Amino acid sequence: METVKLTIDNKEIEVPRGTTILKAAKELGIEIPTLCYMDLHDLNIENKPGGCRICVVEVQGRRNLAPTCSTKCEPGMVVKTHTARVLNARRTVMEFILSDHPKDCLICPKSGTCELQDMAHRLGIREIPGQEFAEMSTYRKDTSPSIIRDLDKCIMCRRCETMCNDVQTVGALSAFNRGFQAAVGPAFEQNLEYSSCTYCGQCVAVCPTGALTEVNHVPQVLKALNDPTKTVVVQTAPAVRAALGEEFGMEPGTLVTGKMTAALRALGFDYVFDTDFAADLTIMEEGTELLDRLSRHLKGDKTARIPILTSCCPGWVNFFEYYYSDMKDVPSTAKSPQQMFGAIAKSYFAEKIGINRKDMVVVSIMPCLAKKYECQRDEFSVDGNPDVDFSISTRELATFIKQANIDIRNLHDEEFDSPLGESTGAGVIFGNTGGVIEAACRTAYEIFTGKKLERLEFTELRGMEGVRSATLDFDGTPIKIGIAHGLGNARKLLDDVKNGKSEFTAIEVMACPGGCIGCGGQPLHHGNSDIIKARAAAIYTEDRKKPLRKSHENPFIIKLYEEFLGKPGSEKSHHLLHTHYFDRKDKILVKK
Amino acid sequence: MSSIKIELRKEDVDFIKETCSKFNNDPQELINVLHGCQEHFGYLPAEVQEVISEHLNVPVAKVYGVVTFYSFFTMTPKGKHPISICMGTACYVRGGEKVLEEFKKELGIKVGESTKDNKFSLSSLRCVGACGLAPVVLVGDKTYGRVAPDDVKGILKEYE
Amino acid sequence: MSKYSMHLLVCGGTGCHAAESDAIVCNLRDEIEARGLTDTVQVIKTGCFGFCEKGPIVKVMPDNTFYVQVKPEDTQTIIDEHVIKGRKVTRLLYKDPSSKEAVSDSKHMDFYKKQMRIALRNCGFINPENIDEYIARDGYQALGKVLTEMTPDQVIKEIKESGQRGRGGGGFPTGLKWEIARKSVSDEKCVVCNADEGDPGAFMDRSVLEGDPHSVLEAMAICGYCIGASNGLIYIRAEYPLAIERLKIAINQARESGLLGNKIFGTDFSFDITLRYGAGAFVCGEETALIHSMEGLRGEPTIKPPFPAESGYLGKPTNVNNVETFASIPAIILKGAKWYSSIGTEKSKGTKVFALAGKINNVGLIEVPMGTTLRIAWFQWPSFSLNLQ
Amino acid sequence: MVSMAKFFLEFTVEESCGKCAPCRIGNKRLHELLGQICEGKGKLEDLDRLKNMSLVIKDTSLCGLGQTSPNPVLSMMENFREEYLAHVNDKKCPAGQCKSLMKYIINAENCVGCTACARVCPVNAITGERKEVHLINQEICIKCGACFEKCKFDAIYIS
Repeated sequence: METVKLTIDNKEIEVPRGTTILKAAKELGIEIPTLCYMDLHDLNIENKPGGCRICVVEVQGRRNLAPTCSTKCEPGMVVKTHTARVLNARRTVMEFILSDHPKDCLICPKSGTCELQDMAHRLGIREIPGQEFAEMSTYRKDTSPSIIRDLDKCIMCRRCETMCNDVQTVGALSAFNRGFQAAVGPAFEQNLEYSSCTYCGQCVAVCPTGALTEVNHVPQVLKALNDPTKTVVVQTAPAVRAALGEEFGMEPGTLVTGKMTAALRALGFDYVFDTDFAADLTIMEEGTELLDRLSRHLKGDKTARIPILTSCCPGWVNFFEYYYSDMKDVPSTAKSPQQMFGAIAKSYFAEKIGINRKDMVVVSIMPCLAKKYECQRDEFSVDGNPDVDFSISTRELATFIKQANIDIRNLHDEEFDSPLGESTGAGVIFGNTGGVIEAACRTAYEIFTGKKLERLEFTELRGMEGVRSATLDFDGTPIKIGIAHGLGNARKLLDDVKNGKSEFTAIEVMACPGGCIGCGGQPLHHGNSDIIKARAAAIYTEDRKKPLRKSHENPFIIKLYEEFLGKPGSEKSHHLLHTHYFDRKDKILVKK
Repeated sequence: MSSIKIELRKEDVDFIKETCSKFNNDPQELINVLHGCQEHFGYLPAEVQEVISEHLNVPVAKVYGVVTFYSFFTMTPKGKHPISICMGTACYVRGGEKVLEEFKKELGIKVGESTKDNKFSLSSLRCVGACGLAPVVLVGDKTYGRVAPDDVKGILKEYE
Repeated sequence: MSKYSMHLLVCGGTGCHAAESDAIVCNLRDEIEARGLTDTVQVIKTGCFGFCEKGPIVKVMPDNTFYVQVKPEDTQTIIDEHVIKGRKVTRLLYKDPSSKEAVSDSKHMDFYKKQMRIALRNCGFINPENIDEYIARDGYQALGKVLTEMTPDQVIKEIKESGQRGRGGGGFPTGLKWEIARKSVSDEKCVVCNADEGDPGAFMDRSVLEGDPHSVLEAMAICGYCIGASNGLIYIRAEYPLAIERLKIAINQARESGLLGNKIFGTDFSFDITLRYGAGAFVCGEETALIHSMEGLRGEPTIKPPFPAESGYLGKPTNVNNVETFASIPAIILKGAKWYSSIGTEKSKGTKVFALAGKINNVGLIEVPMGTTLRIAWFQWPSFSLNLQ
Repeated sequence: MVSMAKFFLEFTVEESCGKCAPCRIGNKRLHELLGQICEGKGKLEDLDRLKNMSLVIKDTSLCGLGQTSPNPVLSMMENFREEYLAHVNDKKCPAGQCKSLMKYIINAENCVGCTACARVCPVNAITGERKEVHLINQEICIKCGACFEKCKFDAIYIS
């Protein structure tokens, strides 16, 4: 490889040609501050509009300061990263940025995790001269079911725009206006609700300031917990236990399942259940649907469309309802685990404990912001009473625990309640990309072939590649599996399906890079993909620790079918556990 | 946000479609398509941008981003005779506001709007540097000085 | 221009155009026809004369009579007195501001005397809507010479030796720019002419495009030959309808004459030009922003490097030059690098066109050698003395 | 010259694309600070700030627009520093361009009391009996200059 030699702060270094000064400096242990820059290495995405101008340094022989995020090393370059000129420029530019930023840090939802706040601290900003007559750019605040946009706090780093367009290809956000009034938002500065937004929350996950935050449902949950007439049931998604610990200073990848359960009980939830139970249920329904479609397809039934698409990710559902509404019959009709849980809790379980569904409040703890929107969909309620009342994110739960003075680090591990807290390893891996289809295959194999599955871990389905595929041998029948995480990758597979070029039997899609563990409601990873990998590893560890690892072996699932649902795909199952899809473009146009 | 809601007729949609296909539905020709549509409609309402977005396969947010970037493009329709009333200090104290009120009453529109037949649009502007003539009204390129509310009808009549 | 014994040149630049120069052209033609002079006298609508302050302007050739502030109703007098009787119409002549005397020959006007017109060499002398007139003044000869007698490297060497620097504001040496674009390896390259003139009060580019569009087309083709591009784009402001119109006419005429299109001059070189419109964003004068705008995006600049010469329009190597830069190229090729580099100063060779506007006596356009100070341009020329109100 | 610099910046502020912070916000702040100085609200230390802001905008902007936009401020501050000082120290505009800092005053020697100025004043700031010297009330005057243009006797001057 061709290399170049240069000097940074009097230290010599040799780096491959094409390396940026920022990365070369990092190798020397020189941490140059950045604000708009974002490196998502595993996604092959580098957001470097060169807009914030915080990372500038002095390069000998150049007239102007150079932004290190986008200036490549050249042979013989002499770089100085902290001269008076550089530090003054950084501070002055930071003062500019702050002069057009609200100073309500104390009450900002991003306070404490705000990169702008950190940078102001790091650069030692103590005053913002001229503020008394400085005009601020102001915009309308917009609250959607999942995301709040407060563009007064937008610093034009363009990270959200990159995520929404380049990674997710959702195209809901774009820079608009120019000059001082420029900001990033949906078309016509409309509400997000009336755009193609899928609420995947990736924009929120990368926003360095309080411009994009999630809708906070903790107050409503607190109110329900303090209402003696209500029985409050909580479910926790698999990805939460692999990330919650980070909010309390634990290493990424620390599993806190037991501590989380204990904390939820301490918060006052009447029943602490597990969404993993509903994940097992999803496998039963979705797996049955897959096998039914597959066998009909193999028999030559033209109405049986192959491939089948998973439908447990609400961001993904929103995406195909908007962009592929002509293919509404391709995805599985199975509801997501969150909604299956709600439907079962408010029917089967409510009956079991003898209360009316109206007196039960179901709360979900989710890594995901789209879940907030999903639980508010009209079709997931009975007479106006939603199956899931509130969905709060991993981050919100962490704040809630802190508010309640619960010292989660020193809690003793506790178990989930029964029966909706019992799950298999198949339910756990739902949190990772490839996990849903792996769980489905564990069950489908045994049902389809009638044989016992010897090797449980389909490692060929795992990994962080954006699009993956594998052919599984179902005792002579090849089953071709496609996996995509990140909506941009999903689009590639979907276009093939649309054009009749797809050869897959089943496709799993998760809207967020990495799957649920990388969702928009998780502790902020600030683009560090090692954190996502650590979470993924934790999930697989939890799977291995489980005594039962196939959904159809979950005794409580078996019991649920015996006592209540009949069999997978029964009429009652269909009524409670399956759904239908809409043309979201139409819906938005009508509402607008 | 788009303040106006319009309903596109079929021929309008067809026109946009044709314009897009004239440029091979190539997203790179977005600016040329926008030029063509603005020439035809006089402005670029949200609804037109939505149709363009669909045919060029560019997210509508991006279309809007481009429209708001270039000063040549506008989302508010201008009347055939745009009326601007100076609201600089001099004109204001000399009754500019009363003149503006009279125009609003006569035309039945607010500032920033156009009449239904698109003949007149109304806007207010900062000092035009003709304080000696205050209050000042501009209709197209023509300047009217020392306008009294009673003169409004007469001015409008000139453009009947 | 052989057939006619007399030519009436009427300025058709935007300034004079707005002041009824079209009506003057019509009237003149009517009068000439009525008097049966159509075979001997020709009326030509030209590009900007640069003397916008006193427009509309009618110039009578060959005797260089310069009539200013002509009104449509003056045409009869011009025909009857000047064309038929050979008597100059004194009241329409330009009057020297210091001596207050009428100047009958434009060569003696201070305004032109102190100029050196290279980029503007044809402006005001030819009908920009007629390719033959451009050809008659050595037009497309440079392209012919380049395609048949020179290698791309020789041309680039010539441009480099001329010392010409980009006239758009950056001042990057033109030859070097071409060389970088030539060295970039790609199956497709692109030549872009930056005609997004946006500085308030500047109208140099507009005048060239309106007065001599072919000079730009010819230079772009030469550039295409040098860097290995077959695709040319002119990014022009939508606010310049007249320049757009004339460019369209010029491109069509050049295509019809085989000077654009496939196998130009029977060589293997093919080159064509299309227009892209700006939409009112000053920043699009910056080349990376301009390229994004041509790609249908917001015209936001990106960091250089990579330079457009490495990765530009659609990621292909792209050479961007300004109108004025291109307009001088054919003259450099024909007259040679030595001639060009003898003009101007040590570091800045050649000439520069300036638009003069604001609180001065004469609004207009001048082309002077580099290094001519603004003070000279303003104060030493009586016609450009500052008029501090 | 201060108002000239402000005028140039107005153009940059309008034409900035908004991509990079120094050009998007810095030029706006520069423009605002010049506005303060034009209105006589500037302080001596503002000149240092003006210079620092200009230099940083030049030094850090992404493209040529921002890299050159503060040039008028810098060169005018260098060549016409006394004008800037006059603005912040004496609250005076030697060029008579800053409306807030200028005054229209009636020269009693030339005023014949024709009342033309009083009649043309849009805000009725001029008082005086016919054939007597008139007076401009500086509190009310909006500096529109109508009286100045109307007066046939050169009785109104700008200070």
